Amino acid sequence: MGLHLWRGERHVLNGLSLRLGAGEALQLLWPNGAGKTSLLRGVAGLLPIESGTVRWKGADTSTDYAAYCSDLAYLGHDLALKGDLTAAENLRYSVGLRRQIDAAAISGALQAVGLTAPHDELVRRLSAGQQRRVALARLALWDAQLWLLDEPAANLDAAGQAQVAEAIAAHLSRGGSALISTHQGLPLPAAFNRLSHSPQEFA
Amino acid sequence: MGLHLWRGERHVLNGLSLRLGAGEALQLLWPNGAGKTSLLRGVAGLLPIESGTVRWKGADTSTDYAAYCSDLAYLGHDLALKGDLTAAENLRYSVGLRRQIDAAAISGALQAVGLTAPHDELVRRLSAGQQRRVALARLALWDAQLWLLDEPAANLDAAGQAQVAEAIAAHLSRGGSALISTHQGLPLPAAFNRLSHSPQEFA
Amino acid sequence: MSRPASSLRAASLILQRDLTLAFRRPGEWLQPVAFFLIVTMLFPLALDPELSRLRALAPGALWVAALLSSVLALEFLFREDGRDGTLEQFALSGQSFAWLLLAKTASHWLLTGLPLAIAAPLAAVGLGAPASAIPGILVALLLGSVSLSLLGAIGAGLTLGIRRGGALLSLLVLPLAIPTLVFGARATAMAIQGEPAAAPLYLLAALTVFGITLAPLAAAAAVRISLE
Amino acid sequence: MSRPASSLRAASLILQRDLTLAFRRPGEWLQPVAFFLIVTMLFPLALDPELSRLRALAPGALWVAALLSSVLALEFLFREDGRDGTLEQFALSGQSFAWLLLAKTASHWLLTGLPLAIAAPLAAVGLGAPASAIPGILVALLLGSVSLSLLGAIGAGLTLGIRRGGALLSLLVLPLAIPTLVFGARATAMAIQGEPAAAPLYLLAALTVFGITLAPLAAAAAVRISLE
Amino acid sequence: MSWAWFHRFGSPPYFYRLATRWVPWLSWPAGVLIVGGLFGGLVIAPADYQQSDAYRILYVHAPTAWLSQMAYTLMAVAAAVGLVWRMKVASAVAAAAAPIGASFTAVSLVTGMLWGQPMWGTYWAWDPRLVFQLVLFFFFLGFIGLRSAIDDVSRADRAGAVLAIVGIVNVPIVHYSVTWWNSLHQAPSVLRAQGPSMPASMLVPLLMSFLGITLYFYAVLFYRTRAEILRRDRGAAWVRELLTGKGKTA
Ligand code: HEM
Ligand SMILES: Nc1ncnc2c1ncn2[C@@H]1O[C@H](COP(=O)(O)OP(=O)(O)OP(=O)(O)O)[C@@H](O)[C@H]1O
Ligand SMILES: Nc1ncnc2c1ncn2[C@@H]1O[C@H](COP(=O)(O)OP(=O)(O)OP(=O)(O)O)[C@@H](O)[C@H]1O
Ligand SMILES: [Mg+2]
Ligand SMILES: [Mg+2]
Repeated sequence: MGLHLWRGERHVLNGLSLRLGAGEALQLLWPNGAGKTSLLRGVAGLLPIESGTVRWKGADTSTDYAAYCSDLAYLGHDLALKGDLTAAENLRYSVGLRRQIDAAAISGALQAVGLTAPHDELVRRLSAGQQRRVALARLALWDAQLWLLDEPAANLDAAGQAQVAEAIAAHLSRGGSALISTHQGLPLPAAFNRLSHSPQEFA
Repeated sequence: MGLHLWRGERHVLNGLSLRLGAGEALQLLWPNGAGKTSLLRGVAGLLPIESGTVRWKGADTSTDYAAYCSDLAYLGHDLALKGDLTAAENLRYSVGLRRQIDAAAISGALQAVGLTAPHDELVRRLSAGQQRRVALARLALWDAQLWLLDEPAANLDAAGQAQVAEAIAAHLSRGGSALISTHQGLPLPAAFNRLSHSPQEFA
Repeated sequence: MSRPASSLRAASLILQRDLTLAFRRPGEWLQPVAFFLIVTMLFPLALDPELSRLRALAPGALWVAALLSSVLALEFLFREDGRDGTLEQFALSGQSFAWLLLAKTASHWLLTGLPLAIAAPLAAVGLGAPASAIPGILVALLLGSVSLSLLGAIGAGLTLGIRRGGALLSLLVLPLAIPTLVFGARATAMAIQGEPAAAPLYLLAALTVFGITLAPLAAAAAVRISLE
Repeated sequence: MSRPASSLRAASLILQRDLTLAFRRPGEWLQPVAFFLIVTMLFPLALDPELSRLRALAPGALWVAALLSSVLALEFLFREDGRDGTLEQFALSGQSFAWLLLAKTASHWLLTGLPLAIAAPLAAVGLGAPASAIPGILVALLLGSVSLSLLGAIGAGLTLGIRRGGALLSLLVLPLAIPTLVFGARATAMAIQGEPAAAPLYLLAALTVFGITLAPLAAAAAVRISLE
Repeated sequence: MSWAWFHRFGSPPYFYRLATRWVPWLSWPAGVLIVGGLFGGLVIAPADYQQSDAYRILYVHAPTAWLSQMAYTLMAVAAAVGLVWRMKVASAVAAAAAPIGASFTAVSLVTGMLWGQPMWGTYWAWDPRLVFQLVLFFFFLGFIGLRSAIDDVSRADRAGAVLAIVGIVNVPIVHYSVTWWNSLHQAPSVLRAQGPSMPASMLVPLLMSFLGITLYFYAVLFYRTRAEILRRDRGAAWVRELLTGKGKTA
């Protein structure tokens, strides 16, 4: 059937059709302006889809959107971190909206992503790369099955990029799926990793 | 002597000392939070330097700052493009502040960076990568000797990154210098290319 | 595997978060109050001295100032959470979006409307109102500011993604706020003249209830559209 | 190799650019005017009906509304150029920064102050001023809006990098603007009563000249600090 | 009962052709009725015993005032249909209706003010009916301003729809304001439960001019909607066919 999506007067996604299995990651290495961001936001339900349906576990996601959301984790260009809260507080408030969480789990997750700055430093004072790490910790804590990541490794140094890849690999090994837009291509375990270089592949 | 620079309560650049020759590029591959952005802004005179001096052509830049500025081109995270102007208009107004320029030069520069979108499309409607190309065209038009580039290849696809590298190489071959912060490392002609992996190298 | 958060818990987290943020930057929520006080002060300055001693001017000055400073503060209701992606995450949290936005509106009111309602009697006394009018003025402004926050949430949602949305926001909200202004000013005038102000206060309360039931839904629709 | 641009050329490019941008989005510069008209409308609504027929209220209502809508519009003087990096490039252009900011302030006045001055006589007539008062009101508002834009540029520069700068901006600018408000309102009142309003108009003009000479320097210093 | 008609209306080419066909059929009667109504009102009808000839502005004031409210209602309903059923034509109708409604509101305000000067001795008073009619004007302006501030057409449609729906509460307020508050403005003398209280020589021209202005409203609405649909669908195959195939229509 295919997914159609417009941005303004531009027909950005033109009858695209793709599926993602459990434990599988699909990396979109499409060129600039090809519609990666639009696709991810469309799948998340943040952009209205002109025609076609997004299905999750066999059901149309628009029928029980709340249930779909609780399986979903979206990380966009904007990290949704508050500069005036510490990393730990940020996680407490934002993860808390979705599930019950305790302080130990939070500081565990922050350690896991290798945030070297003290956890009670205000996020505003962290550099771009450190902030991405905090967002990564949140992603893990959300405990969702489908990850939608828009350029998760942007602004990250080599160590940071490896950490992102590691986090995603761990997620896949727990049976999760991930749809990732990226320009570099992340080093994921080959068995679960699909690469796409242009939207035409799914037409 | 060394350059010292503070951000808030953090001593970000601690007695750094570096020099850059004509036709030379220095790529800073420092990790996140090491102070690349701070260094570039300090050198441009946008951040006050605690102690130490920035010298250009032998003279302290703070004595004749306007003259230094006309030799300088800074491209930061923010592209200084107006979404409601077309690419050509953007260049006309922003380059025009520094030097006299005609329409032919502008459209030549836009072609040179491979902007495929029509030149009278509003910049707002261009994707992140296309906007960077417009900024790159401006950089070339400014016709400055010292380029300070903060992550010039962020958000660019492979073709775009090659174009950035090409533009810088052309600039170097005309005898220009460039100080570049980057995470990937740009493929520049080896003879003029210096890489730095940490600020300690200049302590 | 993990237990989902209840909607009450979610709302209380939002309130906690906003209050913590406000506590870290006390300057921010003091600003609308300061604006309110300055604007009430501008009136006597801009008027003939004899006229400015008229008590009858006090309700008008108070309410116009209150309305303007609420509208000014509104710009910040969703702006920052929109810009940094927090609202997106609210929309994807699986909780009712309208409910989360109601919680945000509540915290916004606590930080801007409530201080305004507390400062208003002071300003009124400064403009010559008798001390006996204080309770009436306080109640009028409490009710009025709640309904302004709620109405304003719709406008703030609609203008969220828009450059220079501030002026458009006032253009959209001020006409909506006219009934609140009229009834609020009338109640205040009656309180100052020592008459019982129950009738306009009931009307204000009705507006507020109406706002609580409908505004969050409209605001949620508006914000969702702005997020696209 | 390349010929540098003169400072006149630079200023005219900035004016051209801002007018082009405004022309592409006419809604934006119409908003402060609409805000002004709505606010003048609010006063009579919030007052006792008999009182609202008082002509004597017109100068106060007009000037408070004009002051508030200028302050509201000020937020956009540097905000966008600051956010997208344009001001950084201005600072690095080799031109005098104060001069470029004066050009920006001029284009801002053309787009917000001038329409306001033109709309004010209309609003005044709506508030019951006689047609003979129109020239006086127009001149008072022309002078007043120039000086408000200039004073405002300092405040806008200081609050540039600040989250929720809008309310803080009004706190900084409103006290500075009190002389303009007082003289402007006096000139308007005299024009409405048919008296010659030269004295307050001279004072307004003096304020404006003072502003033109000093404000750009202060604004440039403020913006530079905010850019760090 | 099938929904086929609904979907048919929702198809831009169908609506375009329909509108093209209807515009002349609306325009001619509109012209005739307006001319007839004004002739009847300005020449034939007797002068009012109280207001002499000033009342004749009624033949413009009342129809535009009524229509301004109808226009708002139509705009809000169309926008809501566009929002709920994703019907693009309905959104186009709403977008096309807003400027017309705003102009009618402006005309009713201006004629009211002109009438107010001889009747009440002032152009403007802060009276509920007048104020809420002005608020209606601001809602039109807000709708237009909000739409023009958003460049994505479909987002603008939906944001505008939310505003239009919220603003609909204002319409009954305008109508009933004279009954709810004691107002300067006179109470309804035509649109009231007991039937009109006016001599036929005044009423007939009034109804004629009302009907004529209504038809005029729809003619302009169809005309503008046509243009709006073309603008929105300019990339679509049927528009290209229209422009190349039968060049005259465009
Ligand atoms: C700016 C001033 C005025 C405004 C904004 C205004 C507004 C309106 C509106 C909105 C209506 C439609 C009412 C409805 O749908 O029920 C209306 C109708 C009418 N107006 Fe005015 N009006 C103004 C001044 C006047 C004046 C001065 C007169 C004459 C004394 C007048 C006489 C009428 C009459 C006779 C009708 C038809 C009433 C009916 O049968 O419903 N209006 N006006
Ligand atoms: N708000 C918008 N209005 C109109 N067109 C848009 C808008 N945003 C994006 N587009 C267009 O939609 C297309 C897809 O954009 P999108 O942001 O999805 O690309 P992308 O693959 O994420 O690109 P990038 O790698 O540069 O981030 C682009 O051609 C762009 O010009
Ligand atoms: N506004 C600020 N106030 C206080 N400290 C800051 C501020 N901005 C940055 N810092 C700190 O200064 C240090 C250097 O920051 P800078 O942005 O220069 O790093 P960077 O090398 O550009 O990093 P990245 O690769 O993440 O962009 C970081 O440790 C950061 O925490
Ligand atoms: Mg993208
Ligand atoms: Mg950096």
